[in-house]
Amino acid sequence: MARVAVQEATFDVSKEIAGLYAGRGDIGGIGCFVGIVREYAEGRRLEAMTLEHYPAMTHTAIARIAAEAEQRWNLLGCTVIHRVGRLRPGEPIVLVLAAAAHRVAALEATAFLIDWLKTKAPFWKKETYADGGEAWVEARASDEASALRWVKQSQAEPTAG
Amino acid sequence: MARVAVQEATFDVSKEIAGLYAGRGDIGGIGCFVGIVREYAEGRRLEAMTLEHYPAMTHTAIARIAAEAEQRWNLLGCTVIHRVGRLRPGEPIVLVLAAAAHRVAALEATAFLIDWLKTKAPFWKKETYADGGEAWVEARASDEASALRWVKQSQAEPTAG
Amino acid sequence: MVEKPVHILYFAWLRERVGVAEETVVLPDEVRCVGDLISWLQRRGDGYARAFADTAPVRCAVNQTFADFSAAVAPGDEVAFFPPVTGG
Amino acid sequence: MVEKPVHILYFAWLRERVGVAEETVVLPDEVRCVGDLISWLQRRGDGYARAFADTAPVRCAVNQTFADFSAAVAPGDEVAFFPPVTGG
Repeated sequence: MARVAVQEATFDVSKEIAGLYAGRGDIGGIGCFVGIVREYAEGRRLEAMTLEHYPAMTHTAIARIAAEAEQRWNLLGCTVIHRVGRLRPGEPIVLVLAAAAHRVAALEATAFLIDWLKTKAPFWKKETYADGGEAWVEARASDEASALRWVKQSQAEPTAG
Repeated sequence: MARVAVQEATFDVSKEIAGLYAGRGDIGGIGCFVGIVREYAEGRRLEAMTLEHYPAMTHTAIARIAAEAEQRWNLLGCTVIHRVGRLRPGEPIVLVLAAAAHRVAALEATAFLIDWLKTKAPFWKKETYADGGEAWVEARASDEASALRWVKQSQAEPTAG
Repeated sequence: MVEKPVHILYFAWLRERVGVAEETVVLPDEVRCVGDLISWLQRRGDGYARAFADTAPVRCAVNQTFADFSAAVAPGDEVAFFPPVTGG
Repeated sequence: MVEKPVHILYFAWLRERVGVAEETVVLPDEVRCVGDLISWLQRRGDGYARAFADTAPVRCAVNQTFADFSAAVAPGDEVAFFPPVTGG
Protein backbone atom coordinates (compact mmCIF):
# COMPACT_ATOMS: atom_id res chain seq x y z
CA MET A 1 0.00 0.00 0.00
CA ALA A 2 1.65 3.18 -1.20
CA ARG A 3 2.16 6.24 0.93
CA VAL A 4 0.34 9.09 -0.80
CA ALA A 5 0.37 12.70 0.37
CA VAL A 6 -0.92 15.94 -1.13
CA GLN A 7 0.38 18.86 0.86
CA GLU A 8 1.55 22.48 0.82
CA ALA A 9 4.68 21.73 2.82
CA THR A 10 7.89 20.52 1.26
CA PHE A 11 9.23 16.98 1.82
CA ASP A 12 12.41 15.39 3.14
CA VAL A 13 13.69 12.90 0.55
CA SER A 14 16.12 11.16 2.93
CA LYS A 15 13.41 10.64 5.49
CA GLU A 16 10.97 9.31 2.89
CA ILE A 17 13.58 6.91 1.46
CA ALA A 18 14.60 5.70 4.93
CA GLY A 19 10.93 5.14 5.71
CA LEU A 20 10.74 2.69 2.81
CA TYR A 21 13.69 0.44 3.61
CA ALA A 22 14.27 0.85 7.34
CA GLY A 23 14.19 -2.46 9.16
CA ARG A 24 13.83 -4.69 6.12
CA GLY A 25 16.27 -6.59 3.95
CA ASP A 26 14.31 -7.41 0.80
CA ILE A 27 14.74 -4.08 -0.97
CA GLY A 28 17.69 -3.93 -3.37
CA GLY A 29 17.04 -0.55 -4.91
CA ILE A 30 14.92 2.57 -4.70
CA GLY A 31 14.16 4.66 -7.75
CA CYS A 32 13.35 8.28 -7.09
CA PHE A 33 12.25 11.35 -8.98
CA VAL A 34 12.07 14.89 -7.64
CA GLY A 35 10.33 17.47 -9.81
CA ILE A 36 11.41 21.08 -9.38
CA VAL A 37 9.81 24.39 -10.47
CA ARG A 38 11.95 25.93 -13.19
CA GLU A 39 12.61 29.64 -13.31
CA TYR A 40 11.87 30.15 -17.01
CA ALA A 41 8.87 28.93 -18.99
CA GLU A 42 9.39 29.41 -22.71
CA GLY A 43 11.62 32.39 -22.09
CA ARG A 44 9.42 34.13 -19.51
CA ARG A 45 10.74 34.39 -15.98
CA LEU A 46 8.44 32.88 -13.38
CA GLU A 47 7.49 34.62 -10.19
CA ALA A 48 5.54 31.61 -8.94
CA MET A 49 3.80 28.39 -9.92
CA THR A 50 0.42 27.77 -8.29
CA LEU A 51 -0.97 24.26 -8.08
CA GLU A 52 -4.68 23.69 -7.87
CA HIS A 53 -6.16 20.22 -7.40
CA TYR A 54 -9.43 18.37 -6.86
CA PRO A 55 -9.18 17.37 -3.22
CA ALA A 56 -11.99 14.80 -3.20
CA MET A 57 -10.37 12.99 -6.12
CA THR A 58 -6.61 13.60 -5.92
CA HIS A 59 -5.70 11.11 -3.23
CA THR A 60 -7.77 8.34 -4.78
CA ALA A 61 -6.42 9.02 -8.27
CA ILE A 62 -2.80 8.89 -7.07
CA ALA A 63 -3.46 5.79 -4.95
CA ARG A 64 -4.89 4.05 -8.03
CA ILE A 65 -1.81 4.94 -10.12
CA ALA A 66 0.48 3.75 -7.32
CA ALA A 67 -1.45 0.48 -6.89
CA GLU A 68 -1.05 -0.16 -10.62
CA ALA A 69 2.73 0.38 -10.35
CA GLU A 70 3.01 -1.78 -7.22
CA GLN A 71 1.28 -4.62 -8.96
CA ARG A 72 3.04 -4.35 -12.32
CA TRP A 73 6.58 -4.19 -10.92
CA ASN A 74 6.12 -6.14 -7.70
CA LEU A 75 7.11 -3.09 -5.71
CA LEU A 76 8.17 -3.45 -2.10
CA GLY A 77 7.33 0.14 -1.36
CA CYS A 78 6.00 3.23 -3.09
CA THR A 79 5.67 6.87 -2.09
CA VAL A 80 4.10 9.78 -3.94
CA ILE A 81 4.07 13.27 -2.47
CA HIS A 82 2.63 16.10 -4.54
CA ARG A 83 2.70 19.68 -3.36
CA VAL A 84 -0.12 22.15 -3.94
CA GLY A 85 -0.46 25.90 -3.47
CA ARG A 86 1.99 28.59 -4.45
CA LEU A 87 5.57 27.52 -5.17
CA ARG A 88 8.61 29.56 -6.16
CA PRO A 89 11.16 28.65 -8.84
CA GLY A 90 13.73 26.22 -7.47
CA GLU A 91 11.24 24.61 -5.09
CA PRO A 92 10.53 20.87 -5.21
CA ILE A 93 7.03 20.11 -6.41
CA VAL A 94 6.69 16.33 -6.52
CA LEU A 95 8.43 13.26 -5.12
CA VAL A 96 8.07 9.73 -6.46
CA LEU A 97 9.76 6.72 -4.85
CA ALA A 98 9.58 3.08 -5.96
CA ALA A 99 11.34 0.34 -4.01
CA ALA A 100 11.98 -3.12 -5.48
CA ALA A 101 14.26 -6.13 -5.17
CA HIS A 102 16.14 -5.03 -8.29
CA ARG A 103 17.02 -1.74 -9.94
CA VAL A 104 15.27 -2.19 -13.27
CA ALA A 105 11.85 -2.56 -11.65
CA ALA A 106 12.53 0.35 -9.29
CA LEU A 107 13.55 2.73 -12.07
CA GLU A 108 10.88 1.66 -14.55
CA ALA A 109 8.17 2.05 -11.92
CA THR A 110 9.50 5.51 -11.05
CA ALA A 111 9.26 6.59 -14.70
CA PHE A 112 5.77 5.09 -14.98
CA LEU A 113 4.57 6.86 -11.84
CA ILE A 114 5.72 10.31 -12.89
CA ASP A 115 4.40 9.83 -16.43
CA TRP A 116 1.00 8.80 -15.10
CA LEU A 117 0.90 11.52 -12.46
CA LYS A 118 1.34 14.04 -15.27
CA THR A 119 -1.61 12.69 -17.24
CA LYS A 120 -3.98 11.03 -14.73
CA ALA A 121 -3.90 13.02 -11.51
CA PRO A 122 -6.18 16.05 -11.10
CA PHE A 123 -3.63 18.86 -10.74
CA TRP A 124 -3.51 22.11 -12.69
CA LYS A 125 -0.60 24.52 -12.81
CA LYS A 126 -0.83 28.26 -13.21
CA GLU A 127 2.28 30.26 -13.96
CA THR A 128 2.64 33.78 -12.62
CA TYR A 129 5.34 35.67 -14.50
CA ALA A 130 7.80 38.24 -13.22
CA ASP A 131 6.32 40.71 -15.73
CA GLY A 132 2.94 40.40 -14.00
CA GLY A 133 1.10 38.17 -16.46
CA GLU A 134 -0.22 34.74 -15.68
CA ALA A 135 -1.36 31.68 -17.62
CA TRP A 136 -2.59 28.16 -17.03
CA VAL A 137 -0.07 25.59 -18.19
CA GLU A 138 -1.33 23.64 -21.19
CA ALA A 139 -1.06 19.86 -21.29
CA ARG A 140 1.77 18.75 -23.54
CA ALA A 141 1.40 16.14 -26.24
CA SER A 142 4.79 14.76 -25.19
CA ASP A 143 3.44 13.95 -21.71
CA GLU A 144 0.53 12.09 -23.27
CA ALA A 145 2.99 10.17 -25.46
CA SER A 146 5.18 9.32 -22.47
CA ALA A 147 2.20 7.92 -20.60
CA LEU A 148 1.07 5.94 -23.63
CA ARG A 149 4.32 3.93 -23.80
CA TRP A 150 3.15 2.11 -20.67
CA VAL A 151 -0.26 1.36 -22.14
CA LYS A 152 1.28 -0.09 -25.28
CA GLN A 153 3.70 -2.19 -23.25
CA SER A 154 0.83 -3.48 -21.16
CA GLN A 155 -1.26 -4.39 -24.20
CA ALA A 156 1.71 -6.08 -25.85
CA GLU A 157 2.40 -8.34 -22.88
CA PRO A 158 -0.22 -11.05 -23.46
CA THR A 159 0.89 -11.38 -27.08
CA ALA A 160 4.58 -11.48 -26.20
CA GLY A 161 4.07 -13.91 -23.28
CA MET B 1 31.49 18.25 -13.77
CA ALA B 2 30.01 15.45 -11.69
CA ARG B 3 30.49 15.05 -7.98
CA VAL B 4 32.11 11.64 -7.46
CA ALA B 5 32.86 10.11 -4.09
CA VAL B 6 34.09 6.69 -2.98
CA GLN B 7 33.79 6.36 0.75
CA GLU B 8 33.13 4.08 3.71
CA ALA B 9 30.62 6.45 5.28
CA THR B 10 26.97 6.52 4.31
CA PHE B 11 25.40 9.45 2.44
CA ASP B 12 22.53 11.88 2.96
CA VAL B 13 20.26 11.79 -0.09
CA SER B 14 18.41 15.02 0.77
CA LYS B 15 21.65 16.90 1.21
CA GLU B 16 23.05 15.58 -2.05
CA ILE B 17 19.86 16.45 -3.95
CA ALA B 18 19.71 19.93 -2.42
CA GLY B 19 23.36 20.41 -3.39
CA LEU B 20 22.42 19.89 -7.02
CA TYR B 21 19.55 22.35 -7.37
CA ALA B 22 20.08 24.90 -4.59
CA GLY B 23 20.28 28.43 -5.93
CA ARG B 24 19.49 27.63 -9.54
CA GLY B 25 16.31 27.62 -11.60
CA ASP B 26 17.18 25.60 -14.69
CA ILE B 27 16.69 22.12 -13.22
CA GLY B 28 13.23 20.63 -13.76
CA GLY B 29 13.83 17.16 -12.40
CA ILE B 30 16.30 14.98 -10.57
CA GLY B 31 16.44 11.24 -11.13
CA CYS B 32 17.86 9.21 -8.30
CA PHE B 33 18.77 5.63 -7.52
CA VAL B 34 19.77 4.24 -4.14
CA GLY B 35 21.15 0.70 -4.05
CA ILE B 36 20.71 -1.25 -0.85
CA VAL B 37 22.35 -4.44 0.45
CA ARG B 38 19.75 -7.19 0.50
CA GLU B 39 19.55 -9.68 3.34
CA TYR B 40 19.30 -12.82 1.21
CA ALA B 41 21.46 -13.86 -1.74
CA GLU B 42 20.00 -16.85 -3.54
CA GLY B 43 18.42 -18.08 -0.35
CA ARG B 44 21.46 -17.65 1.92
CA ARG B 45 21.25 -15.06 4.65
CA LEU B 46 23.94 -12.42 4.52
CA GLU B 47 25.97 -11.34 7.50
CA ALA B 48 27.78 -8.68 5.50
CA MET B 49 28.77 -7.48 2.04
CA THR B 50 32.35 -6.30 1.65
CA LEU B 51 33.28 -3.99 -1.20
CA GLU B 52 36.80 -3.91 -2.52
CA HIS B 53 37.90 -1.45 -5.19
CA TYR B 54 40.93 -0.23 -7.13
CA PRO B 55 41.58 3.16 -5.53
CA ALA B 56 43.93 4.53 -8.20
CA MET B 57 41.33 3.79 -10.88
CA THR B 58 37.89 4.01 -9.25
CA HIS B 59 37.43 7.76 -9.17
CA THR B 60 38.63 8.22 -12.74
CA ALA B 61 36.45 5.37 -14.02
CA ILE B 62 33.33 6.80 -12.37
CA ALA B 63 34.15 10.33 -13.52
CA ARG B 64 34.43 9.03 -17.08
CA ILE B 65 31.03 7.29 -16.85
CA ALA B 66 29.48 10.45 -15.37
CA ALA B 67 31.01 12.68 -18.06
CA GLU B 68 29.51 10.42 -20.71
CA ALA B 69 26.06 10.74 -19.09
CA GLU B 70 26.38 14.50 -18.67
CA GLN B 71 27.18 14.92 -22.32
CA ARG B 72 24.62 12.47 -23.68
CA TRP B 73 21.67 13.84 -21.73
CA ASN B 74 22.73 17.46 -21.30
CA LEU B 75 22.73 16.99 -17.55
CA LEU B 76 22.70 20.03 -15.30
CA GLY B 77 24.15 18.08 -12.41
CA CYS B 78 25.33 14.59 -11.60
CA THR B 79 26.39 12.85 -8.40
CA VAL B 80 27.73 9.35 -7.84
CA ILE B 81 28.62 8.12 -4.38
CA HIS B 82 29.77 4.52 -3.98
CA ARG B 83 30.52 3.02 -0.60
CA VAL B 84 33.34 0.58 0.05
CA GLY B 85 34.30 -1.62 2.99
CA ARG B 86 32.03 -3.81 5.06
CA LEU B 87 28.29 -3.16 4.82
CA ARG B 88 25.38 -4.86 6.56
CA PRO B 89 22.09 -5.93 4.95
CA GLY B 90 19.71 -2.97 4.77
CA GLU B 91 22.53 -0.47 4.35
CA PRO B 92 22.69 1.86 1.32
CA ILE B 93 25.59 1.03 -0.96
CA VAL B 94 25.38 3.42 -3.90
CA LEU B 95 23.73 6.72 -4.81
CA VAL B 96 23.24 8.05 -8.32
CA LEU B 97 21.70 11.45 -9.08
CA ALA B 98 21.10 13.01 -12.47
CA ALA B 99 19.62 16.50 -12.81
CA ALA B 100 18.18 17.81 -16.06
CA ALA B 101 15.72 20.34 -17.44
CA HIS B 102 13.19 17.56 -18.05
CA ARG B 103 12.30 14.28 -16.40
CA VAL B 104 12.98 11.88 -19.27
CA ALA B 105 16.64 12.90 -19.50
CA ALA B 106 17.02 12.78 -15.72
CA LEU B 107 15.57 9.27 -15.40
CA GLU B 108 17.30 7.82 -18.46
CA ALA B 109 20.66 9.15 -17.31
CA THR B 110 20.06 7.66 -13.86
CA ALA B 111 19.42 4.23 -15.39
CA PHE B 112 22.48 4.57 -17.64
CA LEU B 113 24.71 5.56 -14.73
CA ILE B 114 23.77 2.64 -12.52
CA ASP B 115 23.98 0.17 -15.44
CA TRP B 116 27.47 1.40 -16.32
CA LEU B 117 28.63 1.52 -12.72
CA LYS B 118 27.76 -2.16 -12.49
CA THR B 119 29.85 -3.09 -15.53
CA LYS B 120 32.58 -0.43 -15.86
CA ALA B 121 33.66 0.63 -12.38
CA PRO B 122 36.34 -1.39 -10.54
CA PHE B 123 34.39 -2.67 -7.55
CA TRP B 124 34.14 -6.26 -6.34
CA LYS B 125 31.63 -7.58 -3.82
CA LYS B 126 32.25 -10.39 -1.39
CA GLU B 127 29.33 -11.89 0.48
CA THR B 128 29.79 -13.20 4.01
CA TYR B 129 26.94 -15.49 4.99
CA ALA B 130 25.31 -15.95 8.36
CA ASP B 131 26.34 -19.64 8.23
CA GLY B 132 30.01 -18.58 8.10
CA GLY B 133 30.78 -19.14 4.43
CA GLU B 134 31.79 -16.46 2.01
CA ALA B 135 31.94 -15.99 -1.75
CA TRP B 136 32.83 -13.36 -4.31
CA VAL B 137 29.76 -12.20 -6.21
CA GLU B 138 29.87 -13.22 -9.85
CA ALA B 139 29.10 -10.76 -12.60
CA ARG B 140 25.63 -11.29 -14.02
CA ALA B 141 24.89 -11.60 -17.70
CA SER B 142 21.78 -9.47 -17.11
CA ASP B 143 23.94 -6.56 -15.95
CA GLU B 144 26.04 -6.83 -19.08
CA ALA B 145 22.83 -6.86 -21.15
CA SER B 146 21.47 -3.80 -19.31
CA ALA B 147 24.66 -1.88 -20.02
CA LEU B 148 24.61 -2.94 -23.66
CA ARG B 149 21.23 -1.32 -24.32
CA TRP B 150 22.98 2.06 -24.08
CA VAL B 151 25.73 1.04 -26.49
CA LYS B 152 23.19 -0.15 -29.04
CA GLN B 153 21.21 3.05 -28.69
CA SER B 154 24.35 5.09 -29.19
CA GLN B 155 25.39 3.13 -32.25
CA ALA B 156 21.89 3.34 -33.73
CA GLU B 157 21.74 7.12 -33.44
CA PRO B 158 23.76 8.12 -36.50
CA THR B 159 21.71 5.73 -38.65
CA ALA B 160 18.39 6.92 -37.25
CA GLY B 161 19.33 10.61 -37.44
CA MET C 1 -40.84 15.34 -13.38
CA VAL C 2 -37.99 14.08 -11.21
CA GLU C 3 -35.86 16.68 -9.45
CA LYS C 4 -32.21 16.08 -10.18
CA PRO C 5 -29.90 17.89 -7.75
CA VAL C 6 -26.30 17.63 -8.96
CA HIS C 7 -23.15 19.03 -7.41
CA ILE C 8 -20.83 20.65 -9.97
CA LEU C 9 -17.18 21.65 -9.53
CA TYR C 10 -15.03 23.76 -11.86
CA PHE C 11 -11.22 23.85 -11.89
CA ALA C 12 -8.47 26.03 -13.37
CA TRP C 13 -9.63 28.34 -16.18
CA LEU C 14 -13.10 26.76 -16.21
CA ARG C 15 -13.50 27.91 -12.61
CA GLU C 16 -12.21 31.37 -13.50
CA ARG C 17 -14.59 31.76 -16.46
CA VAL C 18 -17.66 30.36 -14.70
CA GLY C 19 -16.87 32.50 -11.69
CA VAL C 20 -17.62 29.93 -8.99
CA ALA C 21 -15.65 26.91 -7.75
CA GLU C 22 -18.70 24.77 -7.07
CA GLU C 23 -22.46 24.86 -7.00
CA THR C 24 -25.44 22.57 -6.59
CA VAL C 25 -28.01 22.80 -9.36
CA VAL C 26 -31.33 21.12 -9.92
CA LEU C 27 -31.44 19.81 -13.46
CA PRO C 28 -34.45 19.19 -15.66
CA ASP C 29 -35.19 15.55 -16.37
CA GLU C 30 -33.96 15.74 -19.97
CA VAL C 31 -30.36 16.26 -18.78
CA ARG C 32 -29.30 12.62 -18.85
CA CYS C 33 -25.55 12.73 -19.52
CA VAL C 34 -22.53 15.01 -19.13
CA GLY C 35 -22.98 16.28 -22.70
CA ASP C 36 -26.57 17.30 -21.91
CA LEU C 37 -25.31 19.04 -18.78
CA ILE C 38 -22.78 21.04 -20.80
CA SER C 39 -25.48 22.15 -23.24
CA TRP C 40 -27.64 23.17 -20.29
CA LEU C 41 -24.73 25.08 -18.67
CA GLN C 42 -23.89 26.89 -21.94
CA ARG C 43 -27.25 28.64 -21.66
CA ARG C 44 -26.82 29.46 -17.98
CA GLY C 45 -24.95 32.76 -18.40
CA ASP C 46 -22.07 34.57 -20.06
CA GLY C 47 -19.35 33.04 -17.86
CA TYR C 48 -20.65 29.54 -18.57
CA ALA C 49 -20.95 30.31 -22.27
CA ARG C 50 -17.30 31.39 -22.34
CA ALA C 51 -16.13 28.43 -20.26
CA PHE C 52 -17.87 25.93 -22.52
CA ALA C 53 -17.56 27.80 -25.85
CA ASP C 54 -15.06 25.19 -27.03
CA THR C 55 -15.48 21.82 -25.37
CA ALA C 56 -12.42 20.22 -27.02
CA PRO C 57 -10.15 21.12 -24.07
CA VAL C 58 -12.81 20.29 -21.45
CA ARG C 59 -12.44 17.13 -19.40
CA CYS C 60 -14.76 15.82 -16.74
CA ALA C 61 -15.13 13.43 -13.86
CA VAL C 62 -18.32 11.94 -12.46
CA ASN C 63 -18.15 11.03 -8.80
CA GLN C 64 -14.36 11.53 -8.79
CA THR C 65 -13.73 9.24 -11.76
CA PHE C 66 -12.65 10.51 -15.20
CA ALA C 67 -15.59 10.14 -17.57
CA ASP C 68 -16.68 10.81 -21.16
CA PHE C 69 -19.34 13.33 -22.09
CA SER C 70 -21.61 10.31 -22.68
CA ALA C 71 -21.46 9.37 -18.99
CA ALA C 72 -24.83 9.34 -17.24
CA VAL C 73 -25.71 12.02 -14.69
CA ALA C 74 -27.98 10.90 -11.87
CA PRO C 75 -29.44 12.74 -8.86
CA GLY C 76 -26.80 13.23 -6.18
CA ASP C 77 -23.85 12.90 -8.54
CA GLU C 78 -20.77 15.07 -8.28
CA VAL C 79 -19.67 16.29 -11.72
CA ALA C 80 -16.36 18.12 -12.16
CA PHE C 81 -15.17 20.08 -15.21
CA PHE C 82 -11.54 20.96 -15.87
CA PRO C 83 -8.86 21.31 -18.57
CA PRO C 84 -6.42 18.45 -19.24
CA VAL C 85 -4.35 17.86 -16.09
CA THR C 86 -0.86 19.32 -15.81
CA GLY C 87 0.55 18.09 -12.50
CA GLY C 88 3.70 16.17 -11.77
CA MET D 1 68.58 -6.95 -22.28
CA VAL D 2 66.33 -4.14 -21.02
CA GLU D 3 65.14 -4.35 -17.40
CA LYS D 4 61.39 -4.01 -17.29
CA PRO D 5 60.09 -3.14 -13.79
CA VAL D 6 56.29 -3.41 -13.72
CA HIS D 7 53.91 -2.80 -10.83
CA ILE D 8 51.19 -5.45 -10.59
CA LEU D 9 47.96 -5.34 -8.55
CA TYR D 10 45.54 -8.18 -7.84
CA PHE D 11 41.93 -7.80 -6.73
CA ALA D 12 39.18 -9.99 -5.27
CA TRP D 13 39.79 -13.74 -5.62
CA LEU D 14 42.87 -13.16 -7.77
CA ARG D 15 44.43 -11.32 -4.82
CA GLU D 16 43.40 -14.11 -2.47
CA ARG D 17 44.89 -16.85 -4.68
CA VAL D 18 48.12 -15.01 -5.49
CA GLY D 19 48.50 -14.13 -1.82
CA VAL D 20 49.61 -10.52 -2.26
CA ALA D 21 47.69 -7.36 -3.17
CA GLU D 22 50.50 -5.81 -5.18
CA GLU D 23 54.13 -6.29 -6.13
CA THR D 24 56.79 -4.83 -8.38
CA VAL D 25 58.48 -7.34 -10.65
CA VAL D 26 61.29 -7.07 -13.15
CA LEU D 27 60.20 -8.82 -16.33
CA PRO D 28 62.39 -10.39 -19.00
CA ASP D 29 62.41 -8.56 -22.30
CA GLU D 30 60.28 -11.17 -24.07
CA VAL D 31 57.23 -10.21 -21.96
CA ARG D 32 55.73 -7.71 -24.34
CA CYS D 33 51.99 -7.79 -23.64
CA VAL D 34 49.53 -8.65 -20.86
CA GLY D 35 49.11 -12.17 -22.28
CA ASP D 36 52.87 -12.72 -22.04
CA LEU D 37 52.80 -11.42 -18.48
CA ILE D 38 50.07 -13.92 -17.54
CA SER D 39 52.11 -16.80 -19.00
CA TRP D 40 55.11 -15.58 -17.02
CA LEU D 41 53.05 -15.29 -13.82
CA GLN D 42 51.56 -18.78 -14.25
CA ARG D 43 55.09 -20.18 -13.73
CA ARG D 44 55.83 -17.95 -10.76
CA GLY D 45 54.35 -20.23 -8.06
CA ASP D 46 51.36 -22.31 -6.95
CA GLY D 47 49.20 -19.34 -5.96
CA TYR D 48 49.78 -17.68 -9.32
CA ALA D 49 49.13 -20.95 -11.14
CA ARG D 50 45.77 -21.27 -9.34
CA ALA D 51 44.87 -17.62 -9.89
CA PHE D 52 45.54 -17.84 -13.63
CA ALA D 53 44.58 -21.48 -14.24
CA ASP D 54 41.53 -20.31 -16.18
CA THR D 55 41.95 -16.88 -17.75
CA ALA D 56 38.38 -16.65 -19.08
CA PRO D 57 37.15 -14.80 -15.97
CA VAL D 58 40.30 -12.66 -15.70
CA ARG D 59 40.11 -8.99 -16.64
CA CYS D 60 42.91 -6.45 -16.61
CA ALA D 61 43.75 -2.78 -16.69
CA VAL D 62 47.00 -1.17 -17.82
CA ASN D 63 47.72 2.16 -16.17
CA GLN D 64 44.19 2.30 -14.74
CA THR D 65 42.47 1.73 -18.07
CA PHE D 66 40.66 -1.49 -18.97
CA ALA D 67 42.73 -3.38 -21.53
CA ASP D 68 42.85 -6.61 -23.56
CA PHE D 69 45.46 -9.31 -23.05
CA SER D 70 47.05 -8.02 -26.25
CA ALA D 71 47.81 -4.65 -24.61
CA ALA D 72 51.51 -3.76 -24.51
CA VAL D 73 53.39 -3.82 -21.20
CA ALA D 74 56.21 -1.28 -20.92
CA PRO D 75 58.66 -0.48 -18.12
CA GLY D 76 57.00 1.51 -15.37
CA ASP D 77 53.47 0.37 -16.25
CA GLU D 78 50.89 -0.50 -13.62
CA VAL D 79 49.03 -3.70 -14.54
CA ALA D 80 45.99 -4.82 -12.53
CA PHE D 81 44.27 -8.23 -12.66
CA PHE D 82 40.75 -8.83 -11.39
CA PRO D 83 37.52 -10.70 -12.06
CA PRO D 84 34.61 -8.99 -13.88
CA VAL D 85 33.45 -6.04 -11.81
CA THR D 86 30.38 -6.36 -9.56
CA GLY D 87 29.81 -2.92 -8.04
CA GLY D 88 26.75 -0.72 -8.10
